[in-house]
Amino acid sequence: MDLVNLGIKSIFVDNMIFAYFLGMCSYLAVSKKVSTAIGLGAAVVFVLTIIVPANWMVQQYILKESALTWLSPQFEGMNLEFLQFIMFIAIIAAMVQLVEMIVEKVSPALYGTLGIFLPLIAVNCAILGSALFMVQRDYTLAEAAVFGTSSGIGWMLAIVALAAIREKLKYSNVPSGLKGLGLTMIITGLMGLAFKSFIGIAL
Amino acid sequence: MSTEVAEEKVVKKSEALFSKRRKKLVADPLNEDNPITIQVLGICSALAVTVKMEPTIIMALGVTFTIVFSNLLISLIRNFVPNRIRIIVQLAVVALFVTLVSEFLKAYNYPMYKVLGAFVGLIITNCIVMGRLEAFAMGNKPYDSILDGFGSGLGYAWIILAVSFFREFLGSGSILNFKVFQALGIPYVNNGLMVDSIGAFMILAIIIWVQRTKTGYVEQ
Amino acid sequence: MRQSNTYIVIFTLITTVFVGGTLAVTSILLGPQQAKSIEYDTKSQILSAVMQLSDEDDVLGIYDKRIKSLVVNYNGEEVTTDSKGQPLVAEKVDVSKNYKLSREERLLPVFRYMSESDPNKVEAYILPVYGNGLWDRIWGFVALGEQLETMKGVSFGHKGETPGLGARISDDPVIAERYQGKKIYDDKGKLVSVSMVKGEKGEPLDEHHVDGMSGATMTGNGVNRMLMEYLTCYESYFKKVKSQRMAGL
Amino acid sequence: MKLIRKQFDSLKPHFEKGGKWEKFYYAYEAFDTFVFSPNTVNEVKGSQIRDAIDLKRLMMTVIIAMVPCLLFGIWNVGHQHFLAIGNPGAAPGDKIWVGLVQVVPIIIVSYAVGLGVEFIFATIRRHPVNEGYLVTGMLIPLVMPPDIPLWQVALATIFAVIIGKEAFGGTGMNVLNVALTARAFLYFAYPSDISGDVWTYLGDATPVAGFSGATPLSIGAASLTTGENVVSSLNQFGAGWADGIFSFSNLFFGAMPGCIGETSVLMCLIGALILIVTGVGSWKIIVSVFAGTYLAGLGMNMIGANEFMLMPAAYHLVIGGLAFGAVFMATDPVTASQTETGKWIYGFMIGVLSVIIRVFNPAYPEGVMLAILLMNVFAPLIDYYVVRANKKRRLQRATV
Amino acid sequence: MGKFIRIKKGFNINLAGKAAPKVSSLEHADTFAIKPTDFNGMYLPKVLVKEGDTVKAGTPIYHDKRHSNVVHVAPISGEVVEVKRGEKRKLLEIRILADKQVEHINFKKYSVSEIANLSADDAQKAMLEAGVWPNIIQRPFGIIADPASKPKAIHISAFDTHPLAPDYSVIFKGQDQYFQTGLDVLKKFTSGSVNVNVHTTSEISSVFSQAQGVELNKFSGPHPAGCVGVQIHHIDPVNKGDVVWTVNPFGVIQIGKLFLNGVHDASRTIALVGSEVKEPQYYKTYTGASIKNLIEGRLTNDHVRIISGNVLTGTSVGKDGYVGCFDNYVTVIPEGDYYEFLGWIAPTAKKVSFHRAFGLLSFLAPNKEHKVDSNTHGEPRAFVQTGVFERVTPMDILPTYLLKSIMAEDIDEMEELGIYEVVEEDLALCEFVDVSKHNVQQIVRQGIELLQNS
Repeated sequence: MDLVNLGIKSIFVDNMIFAYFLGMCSYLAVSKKVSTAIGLGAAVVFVLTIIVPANWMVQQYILKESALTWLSPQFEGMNLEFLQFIMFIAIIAAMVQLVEMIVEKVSPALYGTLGIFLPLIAVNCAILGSALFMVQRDYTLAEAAVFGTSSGIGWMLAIVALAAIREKLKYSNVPSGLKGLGLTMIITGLMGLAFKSFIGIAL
Repeated sequence: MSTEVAEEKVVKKSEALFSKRRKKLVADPLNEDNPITIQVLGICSALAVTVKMEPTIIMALGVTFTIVFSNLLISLIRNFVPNRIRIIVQLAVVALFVTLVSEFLKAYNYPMYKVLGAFVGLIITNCIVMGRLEAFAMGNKPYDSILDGFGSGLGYAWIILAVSFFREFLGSGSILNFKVFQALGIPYVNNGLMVDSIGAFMILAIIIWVQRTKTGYVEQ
Repeated sequence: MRQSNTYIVIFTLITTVFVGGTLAVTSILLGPQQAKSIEYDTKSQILSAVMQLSDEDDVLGIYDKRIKSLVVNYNGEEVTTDSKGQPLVAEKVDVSKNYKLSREERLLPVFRYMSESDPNKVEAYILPVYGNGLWDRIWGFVALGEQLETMKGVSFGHKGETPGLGARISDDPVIAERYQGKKIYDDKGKLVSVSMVKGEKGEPLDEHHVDGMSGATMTGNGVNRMLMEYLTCYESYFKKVKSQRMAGL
Repeated sequence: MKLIRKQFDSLKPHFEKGGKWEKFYYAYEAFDTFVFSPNTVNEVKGSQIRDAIDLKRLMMTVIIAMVPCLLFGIWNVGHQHFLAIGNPGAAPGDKIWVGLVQVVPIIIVSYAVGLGVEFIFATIRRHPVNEGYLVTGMLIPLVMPPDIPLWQVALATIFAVIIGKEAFGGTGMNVLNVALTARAFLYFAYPSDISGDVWTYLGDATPVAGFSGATPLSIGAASLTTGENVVSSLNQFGAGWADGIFSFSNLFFGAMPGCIGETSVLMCLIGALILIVTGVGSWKIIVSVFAGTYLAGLGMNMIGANEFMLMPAAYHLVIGGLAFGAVFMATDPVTASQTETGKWIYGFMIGVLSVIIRVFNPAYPEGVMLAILLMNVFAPLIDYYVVRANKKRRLQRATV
Repeated sequence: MGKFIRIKKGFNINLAGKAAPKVSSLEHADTFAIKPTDFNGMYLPKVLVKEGDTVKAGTPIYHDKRHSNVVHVAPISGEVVEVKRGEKRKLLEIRILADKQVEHINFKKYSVSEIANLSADDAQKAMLEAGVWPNIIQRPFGIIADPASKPKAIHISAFDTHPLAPDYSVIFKGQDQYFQTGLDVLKKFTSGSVNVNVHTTSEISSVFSQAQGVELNKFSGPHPAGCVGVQIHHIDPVNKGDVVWTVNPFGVIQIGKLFLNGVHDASRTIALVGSEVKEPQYYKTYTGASIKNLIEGRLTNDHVRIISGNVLTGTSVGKDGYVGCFDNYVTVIPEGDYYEFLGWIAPTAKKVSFHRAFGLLSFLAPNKEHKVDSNTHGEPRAFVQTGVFERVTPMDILPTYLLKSIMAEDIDEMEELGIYEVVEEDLALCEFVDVSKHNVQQIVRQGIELLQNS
């Protein structure tokens, strides 16, 4: 039940976009068409599902204070947390590369839809952000897995809804200074307003 | 190859320390080519930390520091970086400087370190930094890269400072934690929306609106 | 040349060593200062429950002089070592982690605020509290008077309460003031804690209630739950202290 | 009439191209077309006749549908005032007077500020003043608490019109319902003035002993902590000063505290009747919102984990602003789903989400407003899939 | 066996001034005109005659530069008096001063058995030569059929549901034999079916009901049931890449007459209808008749709009204009160039409306005949989707989305949303009911042209 709760919370309440503004660059850039938004969104869900637990392992068994005791007791008290950023980002980059290669081999069809988005993802702050939040919030492995997937779903939901709105707005006469980024900001803000309805929901 | 280098040297000799071109490197990102409002980069952290001005200043300094030094380092080693792994090398360099920022912050301003939390780490994925490395530092000389990084950093800084000014002023009735309205004796009801993330979107959108109307930039 | 595998591997190795080395050195150099910062932060939070701190104050000095800390368990017994046999330091006990455990298993730090004139006389007991507000976690420190009957002061913190409503628990000094002097035991000696009422009337209330925050009943309820829970946890310790004091007299 | 027309005709050249007030043409146009239907005729090719309807008349129909709610609301504000100060027997005239004094300024501020912004934008951006605000300007007061500070009404209106509408290019383009944007703005910007005990106008008077400004929704939410039966709490509420104020029949009739215009389900249903008969409001949306709410209510009953969940489903239909939201907010043609299939999904989801937010989110007992906003956000996505289904049908047909 | 299709969505606009079933002959008109503007997708008409030339009925007058084999011919004999051009020298009309007695060019005559054995190529050649080919309109696009195209079916709408439309059993009375011959010829061009679509609610004229060798489909319901696009959608929709042909009954009959009589016969019965006509009725004349001749002394007042065709899709031609070549009637309504005090709110039962919004009471008396003028009743506004377009479009098409995609010039989207299935007239009702007063038909044509030129 707690996991379900965490999932719903990560999708709607602690939404990567509306609550933490993470992954905004690709969110703003790749939200002009619903079909591409779905592609990118799916890629983010996919990658987050793999990477958050992977980074959890790294944090738990390498970086954390006294984490390396499983190798030898003499590492007791050793703290490698200063390597956290670099390790996480390296793992994300490597994983994305790996995922890209595996997907290309295993399912060319899936690669067709996700492939072009995967390189974009390495620098998507939502990914690194999720990894860092996972550490900050002290999740267990199961929680980390749920958190990763549902953060991705929340992000996907946001970008797909935004894309649908932007497709609808193709036809409108927006003030020229607001075209593109400005209006997208406003829409995102207003979407955030609507998403607030979920804040505080506890099942 | 060698002739090219020679030519470059000639240009370098004749160029002043603050030549027009170099001033432009710094000045352009402030307005006409602003990383946030025009290039649509680095929005993530621009929004998340801007509730109050104080953390925003720290963030702006952190980002500027990171861009300048990563630009410098990458520019120094640009001729040695294998093309295939250049992105990961760039990431590593950025991560290095971000970790430095984070460690220093933890040591000398712990309360801010707590406030900024994960967002210091997220400077790594701030697209401005990566963008400048890829677009500028990989192909330019160290000194120019520093200037370019400095310009981008400032362009980023003034936007997020403006956002945080309005958010703190309207949302908490204060400037740099100084309660303005209270001091003036004016009754002011804080606007809760400004403290919320929504306020950040709105303020940034309005800044973009005003700024783009002034510069006449229209996105297609 | 630059694209050959050997070159790439060597380049990667050099980069890794350089980056890792730099970071390791920095980390070692900054380590002590970081530890000090964290210590300063924790201690000023603890002290803020009983005194208004300003930037000029020598927090660490005051703390060293005035605070004597210990860790107790649910039964009120002092605990000196953790499960692995390591010595326990009250300041290092992570309240949020203990919150996840059952009440009986929690480690409960107590920070005794000693009198300035008599270093052996306890002026206040400062206890950490932790719980959930409306949106996210809330925490704080409660200072009880030497008789362990009245509240001397509170300081709260929160992660995401509604600005202007629930967030007032930390932003609005008036809220903390309301708790001062309130009693946690009723006439029959039963622990009733101090609760915040619904609605803000602006009128003084009886000694077990404080005025509420308009529009933030849910946060108020969270604070009430948090106080009640932690006071209950410490109740055995209170009894013990009281009985020792009786015996001492 | 001819005299007025002459005045307009003599002024017109000044506003037309080359005239001295050329800039203000659209402001002039707004006034002119307000007083006189224009003399424009159809083009040479194409439809030579046009339906007698225009946007103004369409909007007028919606406003007329809101009139019962407004009138009842004015009386109710006064009625609640006298109930709360212990004088329920006050003359109806007095009640209406108190109501008028409270409500009319809000309406004036809403229209003056909103239309002001519209005119400024029309002048700067050189587009016609749109009639959309006629409805929005009336909706905003109806969803406000009776003692909302006027400056907040003004601020919310400015925010909603600029950010919620003009930024998108004006009427017909906005994504979120403008009136709801105004209310949500206040809800998050100045929460203390639009939540809690603000639903009864007290003025300077001291309330009668036992008075409580609670609403049925807050009683429902409170049951989560107290564990009391919601229906019996509702029935007992108001004992001594307003007996049976939350009985089912009175919840339906609407003589209870709440937003100015949204307390009475009965009046909303009259409005719904007007909208449905005239075809201006989509009956599909209205019906599906009610259906969604009721079914979700039944579902909650079946889970029955707490007292609020156990509240009979029919109560969900009469408490809070559900009826008002379903009839006047959800049906906004601009922000609702625009495909016919989409409307069913859209309405149904509003109903379901309203109940979910009410029951599961203790912070926002008024779930309808947020549910509609949320579905406003997702309406384009629903439409996207409905349209795609249409495209798919066409494509499949071709390959068969 | 034909289909029976019930159309539910739509709206019949009940206007005053229906034609009485009385056919009078008209005094012979002075001038006739043929207008390239009657045809969509005309690229660049090249005139083949000069002012002063004498022509016979059937003499080629012009052809489109892109399709030089599709000639447009004179409907009557006489002297070319004016080649009228508009802006940018756009060819508007070619006026012919008519002889008292029409002289025909004689083309080859065929017997019934000859027709049966005629090859499609020969038939096509004869039709092109005699200028009856432009009767064949191709979907998509609603342009003159490309002689090289192979239609998957041919559709003939044998009824007209537009407001004040004439009764086909009056105007095509006694043409059974020609109609049948026309069908026999058309059948040669397609491997698919030839559909003749009739309306069930009125009595079907024997001209159509006796037709042999075709699919006879029955439709019921309000306008736009009579629009051939709607009928095609329900019988056998046009998909991307498909071509179908549509011919109106007059065209079929003209083709029949060519083969049986060997002449280009442009004689036809047209109706003069509308609230401003003293005695609405039918008149015998030729294609391209002048309006002046038709209305002289037959109108109740002067301040009118004269429309060649119907009030939904027609063209305002003015008193000096000419009847369009596809139009079987001329509608005269009051011109609406007046201001109305508080016209947007005053309750009225006089104005006709599909809506029942506040004060629009016309729905109370559905059988009342209304007098409607050309006022727009409102100003153009941004699109507000009230869902009303869908209620007057009896096709599985989302008109609002289609129109928006056209306005955004998104060709892929237009294709997917069914632009191939519509021409202006199919969505004309949308234009009528639109509260935002858009020129829907213009938008549709823009979209089609965009598609053609892409």
